[in-house]
Amino acid sequence: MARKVGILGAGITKFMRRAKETGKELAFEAAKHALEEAGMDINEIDCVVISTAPDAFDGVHMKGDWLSDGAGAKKKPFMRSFVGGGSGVFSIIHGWYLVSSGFFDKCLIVAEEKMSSCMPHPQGAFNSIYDQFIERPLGVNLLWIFSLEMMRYMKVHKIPLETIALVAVKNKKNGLDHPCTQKGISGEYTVNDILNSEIIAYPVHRLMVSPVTDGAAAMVIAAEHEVKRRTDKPIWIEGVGFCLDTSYWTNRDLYYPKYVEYAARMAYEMAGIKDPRKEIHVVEPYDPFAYKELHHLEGLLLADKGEAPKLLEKGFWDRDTENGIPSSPSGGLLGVGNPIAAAGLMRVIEIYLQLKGEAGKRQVKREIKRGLAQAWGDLMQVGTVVILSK
Amino acid sequence: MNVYIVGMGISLPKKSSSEFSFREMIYEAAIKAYKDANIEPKNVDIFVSVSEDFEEGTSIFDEYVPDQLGAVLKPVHTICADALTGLVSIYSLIKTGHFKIGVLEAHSKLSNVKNHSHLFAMGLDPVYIRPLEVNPYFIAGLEMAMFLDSRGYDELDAAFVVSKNKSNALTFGRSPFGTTITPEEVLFSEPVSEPLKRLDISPNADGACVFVIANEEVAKERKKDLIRILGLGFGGFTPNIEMWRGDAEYLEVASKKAYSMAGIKNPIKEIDFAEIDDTFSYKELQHIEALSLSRVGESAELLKEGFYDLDGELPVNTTGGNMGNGNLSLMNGARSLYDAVLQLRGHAGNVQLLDPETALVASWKGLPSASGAVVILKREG
Amino acid sequence: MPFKDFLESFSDIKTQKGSIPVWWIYTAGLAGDIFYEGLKEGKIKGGFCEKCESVIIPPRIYCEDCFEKIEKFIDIEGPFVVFAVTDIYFDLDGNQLDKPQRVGLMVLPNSKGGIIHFLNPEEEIDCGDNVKPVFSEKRVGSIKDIKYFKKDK
Amino acid sequence: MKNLEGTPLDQESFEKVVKIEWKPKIEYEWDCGIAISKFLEGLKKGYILARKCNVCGRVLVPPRMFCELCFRPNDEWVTLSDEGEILTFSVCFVNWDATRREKPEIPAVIRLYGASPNIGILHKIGEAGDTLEEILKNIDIGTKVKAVWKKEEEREGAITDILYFKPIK
Repeated sequence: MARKVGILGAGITKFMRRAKETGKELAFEAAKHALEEAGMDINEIDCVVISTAPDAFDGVHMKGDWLSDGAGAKKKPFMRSFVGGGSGVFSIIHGWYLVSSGFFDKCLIVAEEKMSSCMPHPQGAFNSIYDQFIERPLGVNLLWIFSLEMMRYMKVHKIPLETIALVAVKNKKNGLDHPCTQKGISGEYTVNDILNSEIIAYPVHRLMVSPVTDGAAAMVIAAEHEVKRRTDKPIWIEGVGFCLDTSYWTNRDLYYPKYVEYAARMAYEMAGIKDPRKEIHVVEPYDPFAYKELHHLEGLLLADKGEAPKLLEKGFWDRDTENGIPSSPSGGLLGVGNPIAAAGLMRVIEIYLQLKGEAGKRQVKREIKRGLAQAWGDLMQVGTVVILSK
Repeated sequence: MNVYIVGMGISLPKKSSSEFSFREMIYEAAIKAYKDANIEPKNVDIFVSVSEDFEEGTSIFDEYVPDQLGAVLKPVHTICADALTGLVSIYSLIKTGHFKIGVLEAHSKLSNVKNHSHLFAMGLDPVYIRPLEVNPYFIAGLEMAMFLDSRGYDELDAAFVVSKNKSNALTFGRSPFGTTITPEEVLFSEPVSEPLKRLDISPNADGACVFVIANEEVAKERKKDLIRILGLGFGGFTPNIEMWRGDAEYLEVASKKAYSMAGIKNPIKEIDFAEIDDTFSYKELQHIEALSLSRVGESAELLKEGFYDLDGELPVNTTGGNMGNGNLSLMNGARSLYDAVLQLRGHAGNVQLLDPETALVASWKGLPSASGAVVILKREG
Repeated sequence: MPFKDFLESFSDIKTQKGSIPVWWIYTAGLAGDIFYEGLKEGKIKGGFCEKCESVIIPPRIYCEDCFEKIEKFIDIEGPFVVFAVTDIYFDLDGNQLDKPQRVGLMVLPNSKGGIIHFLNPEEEIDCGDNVKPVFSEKRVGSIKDIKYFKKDK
Repeated sequence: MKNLEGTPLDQESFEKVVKIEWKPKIEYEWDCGIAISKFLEGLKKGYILARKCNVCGRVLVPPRMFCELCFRPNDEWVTLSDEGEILTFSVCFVNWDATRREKPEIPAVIRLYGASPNIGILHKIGEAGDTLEEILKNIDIGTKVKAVWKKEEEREGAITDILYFKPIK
């Protein structure tokens, strides 16, 4: 029966527009870093979970297998789980069930993405996420789904563009303090700066979009007895949730991410949380596009439908809020970078560091006991949620 | 709390499945599985599908999983590995105690990929191996050479695998590639990558397979056909081909875990029959040895003595393996598992063994990987 | 057939053709860069793991057994030994070759890994033979800077 | 945390490092199956087909042979109007490879009359203007649109047999 699972260490590489390292090398650097933080040798690891988004980025078929030696998986059980953009946060859920079930005691989780290999532009890899029979022939591109969803969300709730721009302002500022932030993406921006950046797919402006990034992140998790033996400041995985909606995305009302709500409910139930607005103290929602953070905060039931933007205007989600819930204190994908799977795991690592009180300049002001990281993926379809606590 | 296979459905392997889309094919397998398990998908707590993007021609194939399984707005995820590795996920999820019923789906639409060499080439290391621009079947040829050489076997030894499995398939009747073929005929077939010949390669096929897995509480409501998952394991060696020396170490890793979970000390004695990956002829021998179902260097002799025949002491690939049923890619493990359950249930028709109780199923992810998984099943009730 | 209305569904439109319309430029990476810069100079580079004290070919920035960082890269002096050979009869597109290509795994005694490359088509080379690389005259930092391996007498 | 690893390359240093280029040649011919074959055949003949599930009553497009919610084989073919309303849209200024477009493109999710509420398909809007201002003046969520078809002899049984949808009064 369910065993308690805790975190022993985490590692990360710099986030870069283009890395010299191969994907395997990035995976190694992050994995080695996590093992060092956990004070462990690779021989102590029972299994390896690998997480990485479409093979079309790195340009390798069976990408999980290819990365495995760099992820420390030689002659070990390893598995790659895949839920598109939700993969990074899912990777810790994957590790959780392999350990919680009693199958293994200690698990190394490695998330990697090298998007820059993909030509003529990494965005091209997203063309093939659409239905091959009746969508791809239209000459689709990635921005379509996001801009269509953002438009629906804005129109239904009458949200001004300025408010959505505020997400980018907040996260890009928070990102300034993150040690692995990608060069040139974080900074002190104003709402006007965001809205004056070129429109790429109205209502999406360039500065509302997370960048193309290479990078990797890793984590070591273990069963309760191992965690208690190795650390006096344990951080536990309290709840996990994941949910996938229909692939017929044009058959859904895009204004609300029901899949995130279902995933969140599953995680809250597991963690015994009745009132998430009181019991979640810090949150890292997925923000590949600025509106997505608000959209997801509503799906996580941390704000009523259509209310997340209003709370944003009041500073409820700010890092130094005293009675709100700090959202994306790391800087998120907009402020740190978006190496898809690695970015998801970076968000989990941020909650881990915040709970340990080791987030440095990014440490939130209010007292925290519990935090949540969430990612999203596929065709506006997947929600993955993990709740960590002291 | 034990875990059981309580239902299964298959869209039968065939060379082409052009009348159905992948969704329709999977739907067929799914409704059969739900009927077999006597459940509705709304009662299922978790779903796992196995796929690889480049094989589907779709990035993030996970997107296209839920509908045909009845899994809309349910916890679903993809594992990029062979079906048996996906089974480990379901098993673990149920073992956490948070879920009661899980569904595993695997399928193959290999017929939709028009040039498999280029697909496999994409799996090669882009820095050191792929730029040689050699047809990727050379890896199977090279590995076969290493394996035969290290054991002192010859090509004819491997050809016996083809002969046995195609014959089993013919006896079984359902398998699309069953035929009578002598080991010598395999040897005289067209060379692909010496020592690998055309007939050493299992033919590509399409199909879909769905399993319903449940915890003890749910399973015990079934009076008959209780198939318990006794042990599982999965493992990898290294993707760097320069490091390979002809052993299937991934299955050594996987079986070590599975045997220890199942409490099996002497597999040759304790396993009644096995369904083992034979995507290439030599793979069956290589895998038998990695699984300790023979001593190293003795599998070929045992094979020729009939030890692994239908009427032998440890029948291997009773319904014809991949040689007889086709190479279904990530579904290979699922097809093997399906046939193993048929045997345990006593539903294997012409190839039915006498009252088998314990089965081993072992899969390999396929070219150019070095990873695989093992499952041990036991009939109860 | 699990569906209704199958019989009335006649259509000539059976398939949709397509591809994944991108290509890739891979960096050789930290270790790959050292290896390929070495090839340009007519040398084969390996890594050296201080922990297991092994030479690793081709070089990587980590030892996949010890999972330790490799910071020492060395020139490999032959001779290589052929560990395994295959003759491949088809090209990458699946077309039959006029003459099969001979590909081998070349290893260095007491080291980890090896090099996969072509063998000199003009020679009878087999497992256990000592071989050495023949470099192309014009070298650009590619695996094809080695033409093939030939017998080292 | 310790000093983070990683070697960022700018354009200049990227030029200098060793690189390997690979153009993939994997080609696919995906089986359309029953539902999509019939749908594409319909487009060739100038009509848009949906499937109806008689249990939940939903009329579904793109058509599938099963109802994913009731999880049963669904029941009948229904021909939809080629007019409908915009559920959501966007004005896109970049191509799939991130290059800039001269004239924007307008992707939209459109609910065709006859399909159930919120059951839309992805397509494009045309004849709605050339600039963002014009387009935002001409269309909105809820705007009524009509399919503009390719000439019959040019149709090939593809989603592109409809060129685009145009706003109508």
